[in-house]
Amino acid sequence: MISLNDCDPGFKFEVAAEPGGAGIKACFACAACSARCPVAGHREEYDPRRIIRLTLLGRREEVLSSPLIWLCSACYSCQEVCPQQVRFTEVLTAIKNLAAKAGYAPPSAKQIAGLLAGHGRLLAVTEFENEKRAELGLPAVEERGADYAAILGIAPEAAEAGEEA
Amino acid sequence: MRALLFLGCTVPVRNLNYELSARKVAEALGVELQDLAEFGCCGYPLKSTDQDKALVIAARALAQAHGSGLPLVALCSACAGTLAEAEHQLAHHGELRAKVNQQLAPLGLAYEPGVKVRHFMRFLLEEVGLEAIRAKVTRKLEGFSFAPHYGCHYLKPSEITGGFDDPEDPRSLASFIEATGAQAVDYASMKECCGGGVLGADEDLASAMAGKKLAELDAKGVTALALICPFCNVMYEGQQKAIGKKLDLKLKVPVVYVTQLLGLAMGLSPDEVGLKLNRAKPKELLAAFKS
Amino acid sequence: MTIISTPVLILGGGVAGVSAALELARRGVPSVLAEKGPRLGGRVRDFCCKATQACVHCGACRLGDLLAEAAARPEAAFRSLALAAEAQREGGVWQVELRPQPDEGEADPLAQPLAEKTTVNAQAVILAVGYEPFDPRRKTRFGYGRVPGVMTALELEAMLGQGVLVGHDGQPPESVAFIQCVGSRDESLGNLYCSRVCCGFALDMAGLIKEGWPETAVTFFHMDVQGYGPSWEEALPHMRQAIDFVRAMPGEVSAGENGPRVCFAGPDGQPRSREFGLVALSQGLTPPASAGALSEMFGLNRNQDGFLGEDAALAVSGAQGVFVAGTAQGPRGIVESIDHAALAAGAAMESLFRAGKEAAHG
Amino acid sequence: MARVCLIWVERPGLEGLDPAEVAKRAGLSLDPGGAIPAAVVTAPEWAAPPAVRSRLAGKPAQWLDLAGEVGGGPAEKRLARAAAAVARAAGRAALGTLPQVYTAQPAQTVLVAGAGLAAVAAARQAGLLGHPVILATPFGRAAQAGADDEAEEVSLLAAQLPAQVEVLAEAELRHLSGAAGDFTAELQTPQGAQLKRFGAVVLAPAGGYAPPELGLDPELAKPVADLPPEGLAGSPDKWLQAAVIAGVDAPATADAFARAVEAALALQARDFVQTTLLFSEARVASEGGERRYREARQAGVIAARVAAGGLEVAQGGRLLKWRDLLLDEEVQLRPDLLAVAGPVAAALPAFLANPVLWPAWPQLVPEGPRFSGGRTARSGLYIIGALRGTAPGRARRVEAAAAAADLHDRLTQGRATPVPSVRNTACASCLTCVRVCAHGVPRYGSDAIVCAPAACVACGMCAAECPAEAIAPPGWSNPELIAGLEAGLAKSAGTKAVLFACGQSGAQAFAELCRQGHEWPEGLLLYPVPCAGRVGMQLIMKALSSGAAGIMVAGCHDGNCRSVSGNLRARLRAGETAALLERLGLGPERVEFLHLASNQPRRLAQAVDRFVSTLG
Repeated sequence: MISLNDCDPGFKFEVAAEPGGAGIKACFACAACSARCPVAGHREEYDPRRIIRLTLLGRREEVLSSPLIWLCSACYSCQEVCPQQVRFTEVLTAIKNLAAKAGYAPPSAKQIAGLLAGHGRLLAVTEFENEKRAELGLPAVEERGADYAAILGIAPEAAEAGEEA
Repeated sequence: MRALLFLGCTVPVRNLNYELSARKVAEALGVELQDLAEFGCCGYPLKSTDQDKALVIAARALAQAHGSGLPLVALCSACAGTLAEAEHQLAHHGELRAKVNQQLAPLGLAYEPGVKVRHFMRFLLEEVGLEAIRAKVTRKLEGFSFAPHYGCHYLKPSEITGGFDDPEDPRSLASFIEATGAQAVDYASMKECCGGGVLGADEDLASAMAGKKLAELDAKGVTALALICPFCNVMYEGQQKAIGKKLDLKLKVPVVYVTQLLGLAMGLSPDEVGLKLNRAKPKELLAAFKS
Repeated sequence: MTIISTPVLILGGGVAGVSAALELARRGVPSVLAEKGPRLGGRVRDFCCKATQACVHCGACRLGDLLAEAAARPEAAFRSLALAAEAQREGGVWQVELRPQPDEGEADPLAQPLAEKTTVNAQAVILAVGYEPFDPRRKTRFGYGRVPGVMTALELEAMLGQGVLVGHDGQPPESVAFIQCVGSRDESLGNLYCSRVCCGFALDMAGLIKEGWPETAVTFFHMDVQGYGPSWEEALPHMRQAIDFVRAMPGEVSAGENGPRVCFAGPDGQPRSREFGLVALSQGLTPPASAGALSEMFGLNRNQDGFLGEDAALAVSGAQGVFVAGTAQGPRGIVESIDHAALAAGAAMESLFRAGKEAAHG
Repeated sequence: MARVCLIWVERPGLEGLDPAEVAKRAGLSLDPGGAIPAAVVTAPEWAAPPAVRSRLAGKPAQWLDLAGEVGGGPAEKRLARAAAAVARAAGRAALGTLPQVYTAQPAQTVLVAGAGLAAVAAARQAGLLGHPVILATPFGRAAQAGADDEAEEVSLLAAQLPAQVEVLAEAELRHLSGAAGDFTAELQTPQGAQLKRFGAVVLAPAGGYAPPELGLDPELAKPVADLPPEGLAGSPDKWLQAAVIAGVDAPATADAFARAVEAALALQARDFVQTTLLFSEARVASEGGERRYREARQAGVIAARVAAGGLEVAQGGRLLKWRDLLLDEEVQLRPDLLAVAGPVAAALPAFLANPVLWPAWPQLVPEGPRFSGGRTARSGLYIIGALRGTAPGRARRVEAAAAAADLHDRLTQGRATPVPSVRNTACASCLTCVRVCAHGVPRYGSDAIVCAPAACVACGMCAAECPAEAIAPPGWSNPELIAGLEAGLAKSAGTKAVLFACGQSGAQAFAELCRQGHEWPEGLLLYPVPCAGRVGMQLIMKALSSGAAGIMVAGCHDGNCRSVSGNLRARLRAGETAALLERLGLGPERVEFLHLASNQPRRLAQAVDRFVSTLG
């Protein structure tokens, strides 16, 4: 039983205020997104329309704490078929950002900032890689972690620590 | 014709065959690829937790690219998509631009609109053209059949990609394949997502998603699955064995990059297009080009 | 170059145009109607009767009455193969240049083909140029033109009008699906309006199918069933028993082994797919192809949906003596279009009356 | 009997037919020119040259759309068909014609009883068309409107009423009888009651909204037009919860839904108010409806779809429960504000509720495609606006404009409105005609049947049903029809069959097939009738006794008869005749009724072919 009186009417506005979140309120529940969602095809409990609905009703905690929101593969299928231009892939990014702020991001997502701050990339480039590249006549690749650490506001040492964690 | 090459995270480390073949094909087609030296991550991986920072990261690359005055091309669909989207957003929203530039200032960078970002394949399609490519084909890949995998960010969101190919009825990769003289296979799961995006969050789910296409193509029997994105490659090539195990299937779907096919057709040797580095080996192709 | 003078010039010879001519005749006002094609009757000519046990009030049969009355009314003159190419207003009179169109040899006994370039001097003009069916190719995902067995609702109508029903394999289909709102209620296309008639149109056709081919299963993919008159509300519960109402917009129609495969979300939100022998796309009504040209020619605004006539009261106020009748103004059914022409005719008559009074006082 | 000549007017479809040969076969002489006693013309009156029309003025002339009757096939066959059709028409022309006798001139004054946009617009249009108009409004002035109209728009229109419109303030229509050209209305005003004669009557009573019956406490639940004061708002800690109900038991009308959406938007616009819009179908089929629905969602309105009948109302609406169809979960809401949208409605005038004097609503205001634009079955009576459930705004203007033109046409085009002739010597005053006429044409005067002068549509149902052959629209009496039938059948060859075809459906479909060159079975005699309802048992029996092996009656589909029940009556009579034939051992399959629309020529062709082939 959901009591609308206990829901958070501001939640949908909060999501809409995030970059990419503006379309959420336009949804008229036609279900085209759910029809095309490849994740829904493999995960019974995953349904884009359901996430939108819960958001619109103002089930803030339920949505932000749900592990389901991290299952989106960002394939943009829902976004392409939506007749109301909800742009659900982007909406869900907005929701995930809010969830991350609220501390709900899964571990794999949390590591990324550390990796970027450390290497400027997801995969480290060592001499080994550059040797291999050189064998094939490819130019060497440099790591630019410092730039990323500066943008992310993470000190390089903290980045290393994060990576190890 | 010149373009600035953005390699991203995965290609220069894990997909050297892709990089190699793309560079060779560009050369053969008279496209001079200049490397964006300071490149790193495009920002995409950070989007789900902090898209503001992701945008700054993308803006960094765009700011670095701007000075060259060259169009920016990426081999990775996610990079191309992320950078194109960032360019689109920043070019259209002054306020956002100001905010981002504030954060770029300490790096001595400033974003300015005007970088045309495209996936490498789209660049070939639009700037070189199929006619010119066909004209360079010296060795027709007749008798081979390839299943194109368009992936997601190469085509979508079409608002950003501008609809150069219809995401619902994509033709561009098939037309590349056909240009080599090979057969482009139409198959039911062609538009399916590889699942790479959720590999970190839920490996079973990612495997199930990629497995669908692999299972269909395994049953169908094609020379190879033809890709244009290193992320998709992680799933279809890198994870193929693991997926087979998980789904209890004996999957044997060879995987190639479309650029490798173009290279072979243009007379490059299997080594020149890095065919040796393919792990899910296109055996028929290797056999044919042995000599 | 011929010059004709008439109080009212009507552009378009579909039900709205012919009705406007008749409505003017009923008011004793002569008019000239110019139809660009060879025949009167417009799109309604291709519509079939959808009565099963009883009349379903589609109004398609009214065309017969209208044309019969039109023939008998000396006040209305009908010109076919006449395209309005230019217009200018001078001294309160519209000078509209009509150009003859190539004759394809389908002459209408009621209309006289335009022989040469003709200038019509008219005090008022009624635009009744109809609508353009949405081109479903713009919704690639529904497979029109690519997937065998996918057709437009209008194509299905034409087929049913011939008493035929064949699906993807040339055989009577075991199942038929209707997909509603193709091109309507769609912000991504900029068509942010309901086309109003398609629910009734599709379900009437579904009724015809159930009557003629009772074994055929019919599925109706929709978002909201729109109203269609009081008896419609009474009929809906019965339709819900005979027809499978699925409240979901399909995500895609692709070629399946046994006909077009429709993928859609079930009530649980899970994607599923089903194959049908035939899929009919209920394409929406879009503004007439000539809307842009006409709005420029006659200095007439278009409403936010692109149809002719911005102000809701336009048919009365009639800026510059130009009025709009029927679907050119917005989506509406056959009977609604016929009646809407009465409003345009009444307003045109009023403008003549006003002009007459002003002339008398001036 | 007058000698009948054939006047040949060449028309598309008559090519290759030799007029002399047709005349000869039909037993007529070809037009010798000059004065003639009676004629059959091979074209409808409007298509004949003016010279022919003026020559025949006042003469018994049968205008025959021969091209719509012959069809295709070999020349010999077409000749035979043409001859039979001409003979049929000649049979009637030979009887001569009665001069039209008008018992009364149609009254020209129009009564518009009502208020608001529809009433004012109708009065204005009728006035502009030159009719004296009395606008009888229940209010003190014409500009006043019901709750469902836009007051400003009504004022604007009321200010432009032409001089011919007389406004009768605080007036009530107490009683109404009659039909087009001859209505009698009793109007009650502060000055007293007055009885007046009108040519046409437009009913457009002021409307309001009918809230749905949901057991809501009127203290809490207000109509959508009556929202709480602007200042009412919630706070960041305590949002106010508002609910707007738009058709949850049965789907709302597009108009009611649009108004509900407007109300939801208005409520949502206030600070810290969360509005939930409850509905079973989003009825966006109104101009701008979809746009506003989207606007409301964008503003933050929660769109809650409730299965029809699925809203549980407790405590007079202070607790609402329903199942969210998307989540498949129970949802409940305790609204602080509750607004309800209902369809527009107006009170039925008391006189219409009298079942002795007026037919029941569905018979008076049939919901068919022929009764739009304010038309009712009763000729000259128009019901528009809220009483008909018409949405406010443009739709009402449409009705007003259509009604005004129709009444003008009816009251002024004498040629289009024949007055039935009544043979008082034969009339038994049994009132059958009064009962069967859907248009209200005949009524019982002080000692005889009298007919309203502008009301008849010549459906002929009175003639078909009159047991004394005392009444018929001009040209459609039994002797005339039978003369044609006999003459036509006499000239038909082979197995003879008669197709009685309704002018609204069967005859149009037949003509269309002829234009397509359809080849009709030999021996089929088409008999166009104004309405299938004209075909009574007597006519069918007469056709059989005159040599026809089978009779088919092609009338409109159920619910599409211009005279409401002519088709049903015809089907009933055909059925009765068939039953009688069965009892006589003659085979019931000889008589058949076919439901048809004018645009179903193929259906007609197939039915006729099948029918004729079974006659052997």
